[in-house]
Amino acid sequence: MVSPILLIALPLFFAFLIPLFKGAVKSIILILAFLINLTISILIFPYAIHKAIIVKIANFLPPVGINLFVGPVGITLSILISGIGLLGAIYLLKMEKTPPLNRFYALYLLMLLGATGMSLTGDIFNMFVFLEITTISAYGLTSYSKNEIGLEAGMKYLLIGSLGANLVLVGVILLYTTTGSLNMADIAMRINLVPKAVLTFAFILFFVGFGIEAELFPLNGWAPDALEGAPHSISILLSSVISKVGLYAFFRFIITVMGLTNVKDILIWFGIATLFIGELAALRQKSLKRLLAYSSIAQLGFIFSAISVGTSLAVRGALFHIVNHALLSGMMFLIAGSIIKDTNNWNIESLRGLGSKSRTLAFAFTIGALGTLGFPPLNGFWSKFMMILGMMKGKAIIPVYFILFASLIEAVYYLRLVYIVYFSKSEQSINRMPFAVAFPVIVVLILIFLLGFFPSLMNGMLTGGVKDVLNRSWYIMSVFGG
Amino acid sequence: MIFYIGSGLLIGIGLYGMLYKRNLIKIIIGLDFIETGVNILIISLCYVKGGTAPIFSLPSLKPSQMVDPLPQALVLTAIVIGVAVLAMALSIVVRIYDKRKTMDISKLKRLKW
Amino acid sequence: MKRLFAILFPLLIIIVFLYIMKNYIPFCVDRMVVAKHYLTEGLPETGSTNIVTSIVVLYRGFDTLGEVTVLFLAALGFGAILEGAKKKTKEIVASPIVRISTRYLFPFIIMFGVYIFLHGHLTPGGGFPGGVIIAAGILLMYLAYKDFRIDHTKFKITESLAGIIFVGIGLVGLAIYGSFLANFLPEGLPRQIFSAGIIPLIYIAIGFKVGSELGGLVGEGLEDKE
Amino acid sequence: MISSICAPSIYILIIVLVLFMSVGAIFALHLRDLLSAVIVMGVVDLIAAILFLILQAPDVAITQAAVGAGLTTAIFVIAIVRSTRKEK
Repeated sequence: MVSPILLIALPLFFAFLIPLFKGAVKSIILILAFLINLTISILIFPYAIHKAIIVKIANFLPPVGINLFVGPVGITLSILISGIGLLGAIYLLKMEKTPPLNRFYALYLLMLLGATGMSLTGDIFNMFVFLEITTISAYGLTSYSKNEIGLEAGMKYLLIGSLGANLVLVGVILLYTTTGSLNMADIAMRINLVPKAVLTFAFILFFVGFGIEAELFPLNGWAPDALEGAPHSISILLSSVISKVGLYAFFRFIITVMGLTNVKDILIWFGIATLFIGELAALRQKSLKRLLAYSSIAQLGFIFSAISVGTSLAVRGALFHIVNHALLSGMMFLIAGSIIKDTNNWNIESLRGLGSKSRTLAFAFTIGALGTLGFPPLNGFWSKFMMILGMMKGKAIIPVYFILFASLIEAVYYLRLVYIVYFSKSEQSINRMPFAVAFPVIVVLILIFLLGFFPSLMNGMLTGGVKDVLNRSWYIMSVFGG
Repeated sequence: MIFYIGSGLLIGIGLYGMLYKRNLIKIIIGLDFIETGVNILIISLCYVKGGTAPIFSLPSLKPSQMVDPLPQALVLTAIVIGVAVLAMALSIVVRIYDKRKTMDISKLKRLKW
Repeated sequence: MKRLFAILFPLLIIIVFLYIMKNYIPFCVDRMVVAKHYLTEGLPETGSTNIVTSIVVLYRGFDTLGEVTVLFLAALGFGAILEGAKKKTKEIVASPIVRISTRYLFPFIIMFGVYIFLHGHLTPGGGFPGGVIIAAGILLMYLAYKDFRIDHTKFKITESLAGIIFVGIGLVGLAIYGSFLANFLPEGLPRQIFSAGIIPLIYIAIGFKVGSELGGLVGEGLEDKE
Repeated sequence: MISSICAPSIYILIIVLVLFMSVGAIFALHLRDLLSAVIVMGVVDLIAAILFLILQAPDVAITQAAVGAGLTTAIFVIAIVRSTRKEK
């Protein structure tokens, strides 16, 4: 079996190499890096979903050295990151023209490297370092298009994000001084040593710090701007992958490391608020990318409240929805990006006449909208169904009503978009669909239908993933029990 | 305790700067103060009464007399990360000034808060 | 109103924070658990006199790799965002005193930087401050001589090579001991320059990387562009 | 090397340094001239380096002096040279 450390070491190696090259070589290196990562992740996947792989670094055992925890959720996120990264890279090779491109590619690779690191690490300070790698490259990439909207969005993201990262650092150091360790499993074992007041304070710090990354309601002011202002290829990744990794880090800290179960009721309502306000804001939007951004935030709120409920069925659905939403929202942003590029119109009116001009794109857009809404038999249906059922089992009935009502709002604006796609005429011409758009869209469509018709494909990963998220003693045993 | 107060003051002043000031450079100066304050906090947490620096420069030094070395290693990382964030922020500020000829956030649509 | 909020809100946070620190995490108390291991075993296990260095490079070397990456990112992003920005208009004119003293100081500054990162495992300091001191020397040259230019291509190559060497050392450890960044060289005698296994190698790589990276960053910031 | 931070003379020094640091920080935020503000910020970071030295962290002190105080100030100055010195 290959060592999972290569998932982080090799992209780093390639990222150091990319700035040296001009021309086609740098694109080949970028694609190669993602292909290698995808292959390694898939090779490791069957082992990791049954028994977490602990990788020690620098030959020191966990509490002394840093270790990687390659569990079911971590490896799934890693596959998602490298897969969507690969599709995004194919898209951006053709679509992104602003110089200096070699720096752009290196930043792109490093952002996804940071996300992989966040999902695999087993050490709280290391998590902070990878969080900074991810976010600093995201700030740079968001403002990369160097127009007003991108620069201002990048600045806003930077100010809020780095404030949050500092709060995370204070939280990390509070946990370190009270437990004397930085290893997640070690802290989880000794969390009883932490005084209640310090634990509450650290919880607030982590809530704010990671809540910013996970786009939680009062803290997500940066997200619509950043998703709108970033280059199209970056919006895809910010919405589909980076936010999921933030969510993962949040629950890794709250559930596994700090073992907080009594804050569940508060967290559910934060999730519901994120969902509801996201949907309401999306209803009013005229800008296509902004609408998709709010819709993506709302879905994150849904996932958030489902994990907060904490029944195994709800978590199962949430993990499934993480995969589904990564595919769906990535595809929607990709289509939106290519349409905006063709029509040079940021408004939702740019969708007019898409149905008659490009059937594939129109079909893919419809599938994306219906999948996000949760129409059977698309993949979104199964995950949403599981989440709602799980929440009802967890005695969270009132939130379920809110969710159903929010889905109604969601249906209104998504069906309006589909209506615009098929039933309104326009004179704008859409160019022939280039390979860079067609290939990712078709791959994602195949995956969506595959997961929609055969949701049982995910069973192994979901069963392992529920254990990974909810079972603290399993986590501790995996790290220390040999 | 005086170190806690010092770091708390620095963090508070930095927060005040980030919340109240309108000039982008001033806001980033506030961010720098927060980072420095957090670093002072971390280092003061690792101090042990009567401890020496964790360097065995003389064979006579005993491990039991030393301060906690781990937070010092963390702060080394945190300082460098802080500089990286500031460099990124300032490059964006220069570009914003290029485009808009202003660094006042109340004149920038998306940065208003 | 806004100002009142901006004063009261941080004040509230500080008071809560100080209250918690005062009551639950008192100052001057030995709270080490894992850190005890570094202090007692650090010297025999790694051969580094400076325990902070042994933690930075070996025990938590992965963090340092991340730290190097963050700085690399910052240099990349700084250049990428500034590319195509307008020319700067102001000129800095240095006095003859600055120019002449810089000419003689420059080699010593570079030498001092190299000294700092070579002795990282023996004395305070290490790759990062050493590299920054080298970059400071380059900054001084820029300030003193208006038409001083560095060769950006060579700096970039140095930077990338140093980064690749760091990852490469880690991969050699993976190949020999099956663990990334493992120390594959002998620890040697304490308080000697040739000791502490891979620590000096990694610090040399970091020193070169940081120096060339930040030198390039300063150059990109100060040079006039079209 | 400073032996103990509990000795009265050192304690007074620390109080003076913390006071200077806080006043300097407020001062830096209120100066109209951005270049002066940045220089004062560099001084505050340098005082932090002295505090690190008092707390027996020479490694951190060197890094803070070189990276935190020196390099940060240099990057700020570059940004100000390329934009404007005035706050308004």
